[in-house]
Amino acid sequence: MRIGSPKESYIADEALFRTRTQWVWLWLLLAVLIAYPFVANLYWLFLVCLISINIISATGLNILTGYTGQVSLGQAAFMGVGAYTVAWLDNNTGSPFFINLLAGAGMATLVGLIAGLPSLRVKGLYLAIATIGASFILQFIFINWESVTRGTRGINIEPPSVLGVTLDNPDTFYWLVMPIMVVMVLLAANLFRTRIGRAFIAIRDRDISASVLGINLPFYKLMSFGIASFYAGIAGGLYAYFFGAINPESFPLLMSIFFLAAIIVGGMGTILGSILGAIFMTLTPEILRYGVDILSPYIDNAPQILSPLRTAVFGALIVGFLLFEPHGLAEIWRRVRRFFHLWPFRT
Amino acid sequence: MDWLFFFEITLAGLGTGGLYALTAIAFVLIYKATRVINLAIGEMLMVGAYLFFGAAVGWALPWWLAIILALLGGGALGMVLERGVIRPLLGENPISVFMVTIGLGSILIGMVELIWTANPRSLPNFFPTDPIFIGEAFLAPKTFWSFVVAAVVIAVFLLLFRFWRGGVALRATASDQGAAYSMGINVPAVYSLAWGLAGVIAAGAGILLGSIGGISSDMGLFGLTVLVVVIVGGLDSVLGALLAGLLIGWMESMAGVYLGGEYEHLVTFILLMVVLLFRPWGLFGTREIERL
Amino acid sequence: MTDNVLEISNIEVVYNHTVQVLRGLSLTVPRSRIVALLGSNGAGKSTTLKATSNLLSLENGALSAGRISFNGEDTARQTPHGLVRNGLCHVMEGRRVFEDLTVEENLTAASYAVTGRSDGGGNGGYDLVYEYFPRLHERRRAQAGYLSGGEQQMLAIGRALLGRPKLMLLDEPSLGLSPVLVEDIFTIIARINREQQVAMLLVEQNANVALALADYGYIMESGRVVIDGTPERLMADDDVREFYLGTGGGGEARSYRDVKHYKRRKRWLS
Amino acid sequence: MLVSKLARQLMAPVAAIALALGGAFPTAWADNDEIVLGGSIPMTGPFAFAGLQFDRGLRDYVEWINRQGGIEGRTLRYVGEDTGYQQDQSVAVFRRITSRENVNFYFGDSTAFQQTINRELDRRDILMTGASFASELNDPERYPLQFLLGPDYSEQVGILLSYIAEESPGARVAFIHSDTEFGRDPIAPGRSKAEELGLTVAATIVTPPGAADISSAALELRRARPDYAIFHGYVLAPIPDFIQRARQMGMNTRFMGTYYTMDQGIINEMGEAADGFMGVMPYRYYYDETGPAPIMDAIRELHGDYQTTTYTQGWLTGVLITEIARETLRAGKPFTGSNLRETLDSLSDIDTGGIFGQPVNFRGNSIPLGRIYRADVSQGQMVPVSDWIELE
Amino acid sequence: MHILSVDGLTLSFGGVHALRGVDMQVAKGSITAVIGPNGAGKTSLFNSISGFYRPQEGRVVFQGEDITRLRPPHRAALGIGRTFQNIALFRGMTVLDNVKLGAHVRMRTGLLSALWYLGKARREEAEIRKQIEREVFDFLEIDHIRRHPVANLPYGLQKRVELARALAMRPKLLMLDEPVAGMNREEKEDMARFILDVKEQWDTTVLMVEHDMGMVMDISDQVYVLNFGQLIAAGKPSEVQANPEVIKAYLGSGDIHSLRQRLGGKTRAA
Repeated sequence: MRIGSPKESYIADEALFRTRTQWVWLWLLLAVLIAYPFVANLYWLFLVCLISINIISATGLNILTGYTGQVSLGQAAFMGVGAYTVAWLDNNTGSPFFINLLAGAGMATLVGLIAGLPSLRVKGLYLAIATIGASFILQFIFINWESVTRGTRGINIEPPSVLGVTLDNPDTFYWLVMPIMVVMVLLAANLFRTRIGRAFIAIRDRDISASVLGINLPFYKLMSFGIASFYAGIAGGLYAYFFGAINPESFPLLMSIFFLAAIIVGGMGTILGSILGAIFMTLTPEILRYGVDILSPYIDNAPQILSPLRTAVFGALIVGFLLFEPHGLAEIWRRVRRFFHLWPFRT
Repeated sequence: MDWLFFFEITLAGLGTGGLYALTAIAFVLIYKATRVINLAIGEMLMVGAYLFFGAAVGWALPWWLAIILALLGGGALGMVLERGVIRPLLGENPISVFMVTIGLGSILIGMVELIWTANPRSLPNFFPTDPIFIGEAFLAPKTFWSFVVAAVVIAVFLLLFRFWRGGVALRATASDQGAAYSMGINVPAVYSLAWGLAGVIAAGAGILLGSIGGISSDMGLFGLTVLVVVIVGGLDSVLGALLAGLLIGWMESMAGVYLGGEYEHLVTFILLMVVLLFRPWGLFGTREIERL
Repeated sequence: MTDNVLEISNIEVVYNHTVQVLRGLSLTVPRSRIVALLGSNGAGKSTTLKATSNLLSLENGALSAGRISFNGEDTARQTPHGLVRNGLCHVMEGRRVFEDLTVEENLTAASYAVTGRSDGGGNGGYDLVYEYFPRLHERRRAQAGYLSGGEQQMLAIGRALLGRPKLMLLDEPSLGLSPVLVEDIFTIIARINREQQVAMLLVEQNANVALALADYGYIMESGRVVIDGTPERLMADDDVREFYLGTGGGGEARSYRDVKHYKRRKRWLS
Repeated sequence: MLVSKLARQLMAPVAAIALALGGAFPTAWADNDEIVLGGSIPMTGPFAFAGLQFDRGLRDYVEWINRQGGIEGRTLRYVGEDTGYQQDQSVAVFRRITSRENVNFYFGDSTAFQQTINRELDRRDILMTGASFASELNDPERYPLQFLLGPDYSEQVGILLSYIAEESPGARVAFIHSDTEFGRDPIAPGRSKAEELGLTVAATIVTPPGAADISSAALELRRARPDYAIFHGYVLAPIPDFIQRARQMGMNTRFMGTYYTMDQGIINEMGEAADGFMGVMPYRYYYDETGPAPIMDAIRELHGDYQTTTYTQGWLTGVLITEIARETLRAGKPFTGSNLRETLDSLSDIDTGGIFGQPVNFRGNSIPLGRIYRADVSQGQMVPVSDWIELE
Repeated sequence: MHILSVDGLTLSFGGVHALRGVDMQVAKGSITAVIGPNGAGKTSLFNSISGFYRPQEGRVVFQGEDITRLRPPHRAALGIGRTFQNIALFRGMTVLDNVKLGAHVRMRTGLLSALWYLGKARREEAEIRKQIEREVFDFLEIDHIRRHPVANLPYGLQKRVELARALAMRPKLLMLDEPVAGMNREEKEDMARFILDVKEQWDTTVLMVEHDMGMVMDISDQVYVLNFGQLIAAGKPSEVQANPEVIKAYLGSGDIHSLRQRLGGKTRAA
């Protein structure tokens, strides 16, 4: 706890950022985000755009899994729903991209609510398994509803354009995806300052006592599913625009596991965790690539071990964090911050 | 309707169902003893198949010796996973343990690809190749023999559970951990035993499966269907695992032939959703009464 | 005879790192004797037994201070199943039979208690159990889940007996049983004690029947022993009634109604 | 006091950001005298068996051509990285290589990636080819900057069907394919082509991806009793299993495959069962020494042992790139994507140094040329059973 | 006047009767206690009132309205608040958020306004915060820990936070399940004081289950005694204490000497 920052009102005390240091940091971060496209090359812009999309989806999943305690392995499939809706609208109606994006998110929400129906009957692990089932069924639809999805051939999507500027490259797309990401994250952070967010956490911590305290479990569980799939839909729509083409293999079950891993590694039930987790998990393959490059003089066929290594490291991160740091990177971040705050005095 | 054809399809489906049932038993064993939903069961099966491949092809050992080594290796893997990863987490949130098993699956795939690469391989054939006819109906020898082996192994395990003292200890621990302790049963050893046995069964199922259709690092996907099998049968029911295994094997065959191959998994997962909505504890599972 | 099979000295137990249930409890059980541990609900009786048989960890509890020695050896260094194999059998509250197993399989499971012991157990143990509980013999093929409450209690005690224990911890054997059955069960318990020389630590709510059986009794409240003595002395003591029924007989305790708002006043002044 | 405290709070994250940006600055720009071939190569993952060979083939070719003096005096450079056969990784590799190098040609590893990246090619003026033979890509309108290294899958099936129609008119044909993008590709066109050629489609059998047990599919095949069965969408499994079961059931169906199943591996892995297995192959096998083939000779000189057809495919990539680059340079045109494409369209009767048995022409984005081979287990080789067949 | 009445409540789990035809009336503005030995059905009764269990027979009437078929959240919305036997705080939240959650049913913020956190949502949060600070934190003296995560608080404080959360509902009926279990004398005195103050200052009716007889007898206006799921006595504390049925339930019946002979216990000197 920081000392010496008296609050004038309860509103001030309930604010997201309460100290001046926090605000200084916020402005600094904003400045970096604005400056970034001017200094980074396209590859790094590409990565940042991808990270932003992943942050949106991970934030959604964290609301459902991290905050509400409903494990879902369907996040990628819901992204697929958003992406396909966007692609279909883009190819058939020519409606503006932000309408498509919202429609995609809306469709994903709808599908998410339906897929969340088992949460009214089952919970915990059974629910996680139900979402695997839902993923498979959606996958089947992506492949076989050819008139809409073009089946396994996939759909191409024209890049969005804003005020005559075509956002067809990471350096321009950045200006679309970054603000959306920031807004989505802020919305999520707001949610947990209100009764709805508290109800979610209560359901996660002790669902039965939550219901006895007046929380309508089915209603809030479904709402959480809906919000998570809304986020997935936005992320999926952006994904479709960003990559310009989607097919059923764009949203495999493994991608859902990726998002689950991201929030485990980042920290379940914290907004910061979704951000850190998405960044970390997106960059891990890149870091491994550099690692393998460094090792290549010493190992035969070094490039060949990269992909298996990636798979193994991916699993090891999930296992390692759950075993040794269940609160994820967010907790490590807090410890580091505390250390620097008190440095050179050790706690 | 071509009844002979229908009968042949049924036999073929039951053949696959035997493998589902066998793997499902490994799954149920782990669940009953440690209450862990082990999503890595498919990958344990894959590792077993690759161990067999490594011994039989890599080291060129006779197939029977390779099988023994692979089974032992599978058992050791189960025990190592239990001791190293699962036991520290027992008593934690079951969802964490569930997610850990997802991670374990990924690690196992990575390790197998590091050692054997991701290329699909075929296993040496050790089954008799004479065609089998039941009446007029044809049954592929591989399917037939793997079904026979699966059935024998299942029978042996059922007898062990029933009459072997260690089997009783296993069931006792599954039924009430605390009481098992107070009987002088070494409960942690029972956990190891359960995971070890499950590893052996999974490795055996992997060898059978691999000898039918070849092996690859993604054959762990088989585990997802097995997951559906145990949910439908009831997570803690051996009988349920057997019947649901056969049922789903049969259903997939039927769907594959009469609807098309793309429907095979669809029917499985639709069945899963229906069971979860209407009878989440499965056909033969125990319905748990929730208490405050 | 100063030979004690169990000595508990000054133990403290904490659950979930926060809830302290035992606060410096001490008691002893002499060899071959029956000791009753009485007290109201939530006083910490079951916790005492679990601490003794090393089962606290199952419920996220831990012994934070004190020492328990069974047969002269510190229990903290032994595993729960090791303790059982050394002759300490715990019959848990609510009987806890293995419901999916038959009666005989329940006994088979219990035979692990004699694993690695030189005097062995073998099938002779089963006969001994059936001798005390002929009813179990009649139903030995039945699934334990379908036994009546009394039969389940017999099975629970029978399982413990199979381990040829030196000390039996009995947690509320009368729970949920009709008075007639309670007397039956306690008669057998008395016989086992007499014939097998098994020491017993008996936790009971039913004070009368427990004290009728016991050689010595302890009464605990809020995690510590408040009175102990022979059954005759305890039955005569008014305090026993107070602890059970809250009949405000004692002089020193003031009524909860009369507690002052002193804390709040202090706060307003500051 | 306050300042120092603030400085302390700022320190760590600033360092972190600096570190992150450090890698962000462009590091190298390509020499103008170089022609750069980038590649997203599946060196690991399920397609690694082919990806590793592409990689070797490309490397060997680049070394070889540069020893010959390069292309019109310019050196060809190849930069390839592993993708693990994952679409997002393929895109990431593309982004990384193109942000570092001035890439002129690119090699892609999958249909999905080649579709996704199509838009980028346009902007970056890059001409692309790759491992995919998807019919989808054989559309110059949609994919103006891509070309295929042979007949697309529909054309491969078309070549097989033409052969069947020739050999046994009116025969019954079955399609067996995996339920994947790869597997589904030529089925619908194949069915209509079969009808066009007067063949009967006896069955179309789908196997789910990763299905190990094909018992019921095999029974379905037996019921259909086809004269020919064409597999598509598999590398190896479950083809041997199908063939074995068919033999056990006493069927005399002849089994056929497409490009990726037609490598030597099928003989090595299947053994006896492979005997008589037929399929379409656009490239010359390593051991096929009939007729003049200078490029194949170069390969044989470099490697004394058998080289896979996917290795040859790497060389073919190089040969075609060389051809296109050379003509573009000779015309004095800058290396823009559209110029390269123009050159490609203008080329005719391209000499591939014997990789194809005859000079080749592009129709749309593909080269619809191939030959039917049959596995001869006693020789341990694929032997030609037809002449080169070119589709119109 | 009765704020709550329970008529003929019967509840069973798979053949085991937890409650058999229990009748109870809670007078408005009273402190009513439910006591009974272990397994008597007290918590089952509580759970039936708050709606978690659905009884097979009988009715629950709250403020004249039959709520037997209402689901738990609706009962909470009507003004039934409660605490739990083994503290059911939300461990992932701070004290403040836990208490705010208690006010959930009194708040109206919808999803959209929550996401944007402008206007309505912000005002409502501030308003609730003000109420909680003034009414609850101050009253229970927990303002200094408002930003602490509940998981790390000592047991006594956790109990108090749980009470705070229930109070934030502004309940008309406050149900306390073992409010002082596991506490020492001082903590119990504090809690007793709070309970009495809640009744007096908040005009709230209190219904509690408690094992500490001293406290029950001191502060209750009315006591109900359950045994084997049945009501065996009801009345003022002094009446209940003297009731022979109650004494039998707690102490067991019969003369200890004849009991001892029937059990066949050893004859020995006291």
